[in-house]
Amino acid sequence: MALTTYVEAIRQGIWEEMERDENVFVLGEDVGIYGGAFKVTDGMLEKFGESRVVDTPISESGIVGAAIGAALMGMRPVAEMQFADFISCGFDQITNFAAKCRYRWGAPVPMVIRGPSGGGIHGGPFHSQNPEMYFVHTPGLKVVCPATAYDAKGLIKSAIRDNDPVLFFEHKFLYRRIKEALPPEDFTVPIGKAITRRKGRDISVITYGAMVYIALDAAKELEKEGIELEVVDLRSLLPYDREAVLETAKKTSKVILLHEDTRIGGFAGELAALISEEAFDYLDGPIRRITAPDTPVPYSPPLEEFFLPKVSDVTRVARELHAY
Amino acid sequence: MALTTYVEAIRQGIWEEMERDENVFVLGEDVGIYGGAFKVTDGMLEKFGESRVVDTPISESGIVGAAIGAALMGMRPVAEMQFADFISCGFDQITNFAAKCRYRWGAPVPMVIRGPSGGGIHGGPFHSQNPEMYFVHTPGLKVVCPATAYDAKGLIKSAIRDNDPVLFFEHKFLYRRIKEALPPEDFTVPIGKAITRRKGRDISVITYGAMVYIALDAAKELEKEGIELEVVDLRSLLPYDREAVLETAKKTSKVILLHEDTRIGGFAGELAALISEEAFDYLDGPIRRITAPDTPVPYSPPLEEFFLPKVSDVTRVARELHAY
Amino acid sequence: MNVKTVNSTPLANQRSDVPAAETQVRILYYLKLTRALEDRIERKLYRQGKVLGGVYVGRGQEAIAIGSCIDLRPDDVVCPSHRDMGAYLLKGMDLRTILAQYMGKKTGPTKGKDGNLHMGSLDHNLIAFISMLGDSIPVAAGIGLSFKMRGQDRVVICPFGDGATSRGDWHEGVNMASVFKCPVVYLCNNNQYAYSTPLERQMAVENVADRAAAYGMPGEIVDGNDVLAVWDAARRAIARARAGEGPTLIECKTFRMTGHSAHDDASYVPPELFQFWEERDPIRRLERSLLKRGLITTDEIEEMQQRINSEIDEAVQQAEQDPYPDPSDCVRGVYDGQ
Amino acid sequence: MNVKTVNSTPLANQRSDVPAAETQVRILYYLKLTRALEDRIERKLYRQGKVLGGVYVGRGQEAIAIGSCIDLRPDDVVCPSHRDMGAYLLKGMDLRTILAQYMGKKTGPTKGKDGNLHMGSLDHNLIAFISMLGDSIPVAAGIGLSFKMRGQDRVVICPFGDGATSRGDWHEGVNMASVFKCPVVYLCNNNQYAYSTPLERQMAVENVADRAAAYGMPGEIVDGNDVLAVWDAARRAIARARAGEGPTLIECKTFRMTGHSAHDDASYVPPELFQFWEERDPIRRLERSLLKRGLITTDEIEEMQQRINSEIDEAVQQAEQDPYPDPSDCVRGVYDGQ
Ligand SMILES: Cc1ncc(C[n+]2csc(CCOP(=O)(O)OP(=O)(O)O)c2C)c(N)n1
Ligand SMILES: Cc1ncc(C[n+]2csc(CCOP(=O)(O)OP(=O)(O)O)c2C)c(N)n1
Ligand SMILES: [Mg+2]
Ligand SMILES: [Mg+2]
Repeated sequence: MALTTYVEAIRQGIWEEMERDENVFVLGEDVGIYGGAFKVTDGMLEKFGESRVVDTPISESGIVGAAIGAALMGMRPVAEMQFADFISCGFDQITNFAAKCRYRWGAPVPMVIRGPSGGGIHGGPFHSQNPEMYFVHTPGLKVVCPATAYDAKGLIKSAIRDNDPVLFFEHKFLYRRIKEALPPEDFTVPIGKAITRRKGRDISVITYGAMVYIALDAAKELEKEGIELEVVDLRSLLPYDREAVLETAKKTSKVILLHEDTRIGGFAGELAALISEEAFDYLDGPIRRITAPDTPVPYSPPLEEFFLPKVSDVTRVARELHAY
Repeated sequence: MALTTYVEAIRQGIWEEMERDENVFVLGEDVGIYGGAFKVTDGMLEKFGESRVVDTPISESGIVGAAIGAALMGMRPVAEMQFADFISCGFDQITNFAAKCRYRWGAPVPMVIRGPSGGGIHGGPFHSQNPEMYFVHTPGLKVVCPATAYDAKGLIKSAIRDNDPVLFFEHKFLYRRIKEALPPEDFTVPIGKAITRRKGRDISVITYGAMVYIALDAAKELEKEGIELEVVDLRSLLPYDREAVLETAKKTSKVILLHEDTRIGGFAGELAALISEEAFDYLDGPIRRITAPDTPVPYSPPLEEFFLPKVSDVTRVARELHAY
Repeated sequence: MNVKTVNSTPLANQRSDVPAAETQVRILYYLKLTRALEDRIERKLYRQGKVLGGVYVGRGQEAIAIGSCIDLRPDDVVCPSHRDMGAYLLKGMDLRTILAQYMGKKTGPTKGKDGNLHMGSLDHNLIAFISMLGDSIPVAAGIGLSFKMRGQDRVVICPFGDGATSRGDWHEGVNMASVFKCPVVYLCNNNQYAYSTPLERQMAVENVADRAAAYGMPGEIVDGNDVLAVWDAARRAIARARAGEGPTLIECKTFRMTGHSAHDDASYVPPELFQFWEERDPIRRLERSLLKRGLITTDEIEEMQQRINSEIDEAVQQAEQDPYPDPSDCVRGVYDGQ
Repeated sequence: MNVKTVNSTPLANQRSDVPAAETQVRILYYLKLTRALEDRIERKLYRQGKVLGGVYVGRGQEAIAIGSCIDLRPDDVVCPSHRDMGAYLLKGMDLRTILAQYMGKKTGPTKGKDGNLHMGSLDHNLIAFISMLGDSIPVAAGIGLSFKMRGQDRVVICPFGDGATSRGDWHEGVNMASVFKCPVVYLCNNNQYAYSTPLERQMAVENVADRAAAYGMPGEIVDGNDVLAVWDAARRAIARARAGEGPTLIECKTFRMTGHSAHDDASYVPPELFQFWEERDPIRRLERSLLKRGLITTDEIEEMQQRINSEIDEAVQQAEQDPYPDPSDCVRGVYDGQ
C-alpha cells in the first residue's frame, strides 16, 4: 500500500473537505499557481478554480480578517501562513476578532489558519518559530499540532469541520521525513484528544509535534537499560486532554514535559501546573521540563543543534528521574 | 507629606528621566495636548516640547517600529499604548523586531512600551486585557507589572534606563485608587526582583499587579483564623525572581499562585513548573492556581465580578490547603 | 462644501438623485431617533450610573450612517463603527435591545458580554465592532468576497473614522477589496479629529478620499452633514458594488459635536469649530428643507419628536426591568456547544 | 520606459544630472562585484551545501541599491531588504564577513545567529532586515525621526519590494514618515512579482508610485535597470530629505532574473519576460555606455572582472576557514551583559 507523507496528508485532507463542502476554500500567499511554498495546496487551483483557491497580497492581517468575514457568512476558509512565523502579523485579528466573536455576540467563526512551524531546517529566527503558546493563551481559539501523517489528515479535517477558529501548526521538519499508509476511507481525528504512542511503566514523557520522535527514540535507547518510558502525544494544545495527562502522571508518578518551543511560558508550564495541582499525591519525583532555551531560533548548524531538544537530553533527564 | 497616586508616580518617573536624559522621549496617541487618555503624559508637551512629546496617528505597529528605529540610533523612546489591549496591533514589531535585534546582530533597542492593562472598570473585552504572557514568552523582552506607586515610579525609571526593550504594564484599576508618600530623591526599583509584601509561615501566595491587594486582604481575614499567608509580589515577570519564588515555597511548603490573567498558559503555569521542578521535596500540598477563567473579559458588572479573582477565592483555597 | 471625485474612475451612474418623499421623512425620523437615543444614553443613563464604561456618540454625524443605510436590503451587511447608531436602528435592532446592551443586561445582543456599540447580530446582518480600529476593513472585504464566491448581489457598508485610516489593517483590507473587486462601500466619517488628534497630525493629505488613488478605487467627498448628499453618493457606490465593479471610498466631511467620549470635554477643540458645525446640524438642515418643500409641517415634526421620546421612554423602562446575566454566564459561550 | 512624477509636489532640484566619471566606473565595479558575489553564493556555495537555508539574490536588480547608495555619507543609514546586497558592499561590509554570514560562521555580523542577508551593523549604519516584509518601513521612519530630533542632516534609504507595499506596516510607516516629514527615501524594487504573485494580484494600481499620493509624498518612477537614472532620482530625493522636506517614494521598475529563492525555478514566469529584461541587464547597459563614452576600455572591464573574481576567491577561502560559533553561544546575547 502506498505511503503518504505528512505534507501530502494535509493536502489530501483539505482537498477532500473542499470536495465535500463547497463552503470550504483556501486563501493565502502563493497558494494558487505555485501551490504554496511547501506545496500543500498543489493542484488545487486547477481542480477547484480561482474563486476557491485565492492568491492574496502579502497581508497576513488582511488574510485573517478576510477569512473571518467569509466565515461569519458561513464559508469555511482555510488560510495559509507561508511560514507560521508570519502569523505574528495577523495576531490582532486572530486574538481579538476571530477568538471573541462567539463569546461576545454568538457569531461562529469557522475558520482554519495553518502553516509550517518549527526548526531543524536552518531557517533561522524567522522561519523556525513555534508560535503555539501565543494562541493557547487566547480563549476562543483551538490549537492543534499533529505529529503523524494520519493525525495531520484527520485533524485538518476536524479543524475544517469545527465551528470555532482553529490554528493548525504543521511541523515543517516532518513534511517529507515521515510517511505512513493511510486508510482510503474518510476519517477524522478529534480535536482535544491525546494519544499514547508508547506504553511504559516508569516515566511519562508528555510532548507533541516533532518532539514525539525524540521521545520515542529516547524510549528505545532506555529500554535497553530497563527504563520504560510512556510517551504521550498531546496532538491538541487547546483544548488539551487533561484526563490523558493526569492518567499517565498517576500511572508512572514521574513526568518529563518535552517541547521544542522555548521554556518560560511554554506549554510545559501549563502541564506542570495541572499535574502538581491534581496529581500531586501521585508524584514520586520532580516534574522535569525539557525545552528549547529562551532564545530566538539561531541559524548556524552548531547553534540550532544546541537549541533543539535532543534524544540525549531525554535519556539524561530520564535516568536522573529514574534514580530519584 | 503629600501622597502620590500610582498614575502620578509613573508620570513623575517619566518626567524625571526626560529631565535627566535628553534621549528620552514619549510617543503615542493623544500623549501631547491631551496628556494621554489617562493623563500619564499630562503637562509634558508644555514642558518638553513637540519634538520630545510626539502625538502619533493611530498606528500601534508604526509607533513601535518608529520607537525601535529611534532606539537603534541611541534614543530612549517611551511608547504609550492607549490601552494595553491595543498592543496586539504592534505584536509583530515587538516580538520579531525589537526582541531579536540584540541577539541577532548585537544592536541594543533601549525602549519602553507602556500602557494601562487589567480589569475592574467595566471596560469590556477590549479595554481590560492582561496581555503580559504574550511577551513573557518572547525571549529578548522584559516585562514589568508594578503594584504600588513606589514600584511604579522606581520601575519605570529602571525600564527607561534599561538597555533592552521593556514592556511596562500599568494596572488601570490602581491608577487613582492607591497613594503613598514617595521619597523626594531619585530612586529606582530593580527589574527582576520580587518583594515580600507580608511575611507568613503557613501558605505562600505568589502574585503581581492588582491581585497583590486581593492577597493582602485575604491574609488579613485569615489572620483571625490563625492562618498566616506570606504574600510575594513578583513585580517583574521577565526576568522573574526565581530565588524569591523558591525561597517562599520552601519556607511555607504550600503555594497559591494568583493572577488576574486567564488560566491556561498564564504565568502561574511557569511558577508551578519551577516550583515542582526545583522545590518538589519541600511541598506539603498541591500547588493551587487562582486565576480568571478562560474567557474574554466580560463587560456586565455581574459577569466581570465573576471573572475577576476575589478575596473569597483566596481564603477558600487557603483554608483547603491549610487543612491539607 | 465642495464635492469632488478624486479618482479618475467615474462612479456608476454619476447622475445625482434624491430619495422619494416618504423616504426623506423616514430619514428625518431616524435622524431624530438616533439623536434622542444617544442623548438619553450619554446625558442621562450614563450620568445616572445606569450605563458603565465608555460611551461614544455620533452627535452631529447621524446623517452618515442613516443616509448610507436607509435603502439597504435586509440581506446587505453593515460593519458599523463606534458612532454609527443609526445603522443598528435601520437594520432593525429595537430600542429595548440596544438599551439593554448599554446597561449590560442579559437581553442585549451580547447578553452583557460586551458593552455600548460593541454589538452585532447575524440575523440583522450587523457585524459587531471590535475596539481595534480598522480591523473591520479586511473583515468587510472577506464578507464581500464571500458574496462574490456565491454569486450573491449583496453589498457591505463599512463605516470608520478618519483616524482608523492610519491603521495597517485599513490598508490591507482596502487593498484586498480592490484587488478582489469586493462589493464594499468604505464610508469614512471624517470628523476631523481622532480623539484629541487633528487630521493634519494623522495624515499628510487634505482628504481621506485622496487615499483612494492608492487602490485604484473611486474616492468621493461629500458633505457628511447633508443626508441627501450622503444618500446619493452611497446609492451610486452601492449600485457600483452590486454591478461587480468593486469597492468605493466615500469620505463624509463632518464634525464630532461632543468630546471623544462621555468623559472628554474636548477643550482642545477651538470653539469656533463647534459653532461652525452647529449651524450645519444635519437634522435641522433636513427639517428646514422638508418644510420648505412642504414635505412636512412643524406640527408633524413636533409629533414625530413626541413619538420618539415616548418610544425611548418605554424602551428604557423595559430595559431597566430586564435581568442582568447570571454571573456564571461568564464561562459560557466561548466555544460551540458550551 | 517612461519616467513620470506621479505626485504634484515637485522633487527638490528637478534638473537631472549624472555622476562624475570616476563614480560611474566605481558604480560598474560594485554592480559586477554584487553580481559575482551573489552568483558565487547561489550557484556554487549553496549547491555545495556550504550555505544552508534560504538564499535570495538580486540578479538583474543590482542597479537599485547601488545607484541609490553610492553617494551616501558614512553616517547615513540604510535598511536593506533581501535583494540589496549592493547596499552592504557600499556601506563597507567586507566580502569575508558577508560570506561568513552566509556560512553561519562566528566571524559574520550575526555570529551565526541569523543567516543570509539578515545581517546588520550599527558601525556601518546598516539595519538588519527581518523576514517580516514591511517591518523596516516604520523603523526607517523612526530613525529619520531621531535625526530630526537631534538636528542631524542624515538620511535613511529604505528599499523594499513591490509585495511589501501590501503590508499594513508599510502603510503605517510611510504615513508616519510623511506626517513627521522624516528624512527617508523609500525605494521600491518593483520586480513585478512577489514570489509567484504578479503585480495585478497584489494591487489594483499600475504603479507602486501611485500610492505616494495617499501620503502627500512625491512618487517617482524610474527605470530600475538604468543605474544612472536611479542615481539621479535618489540624489534628488536625498537632497529633499536633507533639506527637511520629508520622504520620497521612488519606484524602480525592474525584474527578478531568478526564481524567488534558490529552490524556485520560476516556471510561473513567462519566458518572454526573462528575455525582455535580459536585454536590459543593468550591468551590460552601463558597460556599453561607459565604453561608448570612452570612460572605460574592454581591457579595463576584463581586468576589473579578474580583480573581482580573485577578491571573492580569497574571501571565500578565508570565510571557509573561519570557525563556527561555539554551540553554547546559542544562549548568549539575548540581553545586555550576557
Ligand atoms: C487600534 C486602536 N488604537 C487606539 C484606539 C483608541 N481609540 C478609540 S477611538 C480613537 C480615535 C478614533 O478616531 P477616528 O477613527 O477618527 O474615529 P472618531 O472617534 O473620530 O469617530 C482612539 C485612538 C483603538 N480603539 N484602537
Ligand atoms: C510578512 C511576510 N509574509 C510573507 C513572507 C514570505 N515572503 C518572503 S519574500 C516574499 C515575496 C516578496 O515579494 P516582494 O516584496 O515583491 O520582494 P521580492 O522578493 O519580489 O524582491 C514573501 C511572500 C514574508 N517574508 N513576510
Ligand atoms: Mg475622527
Ligand atoms: Mg517583487
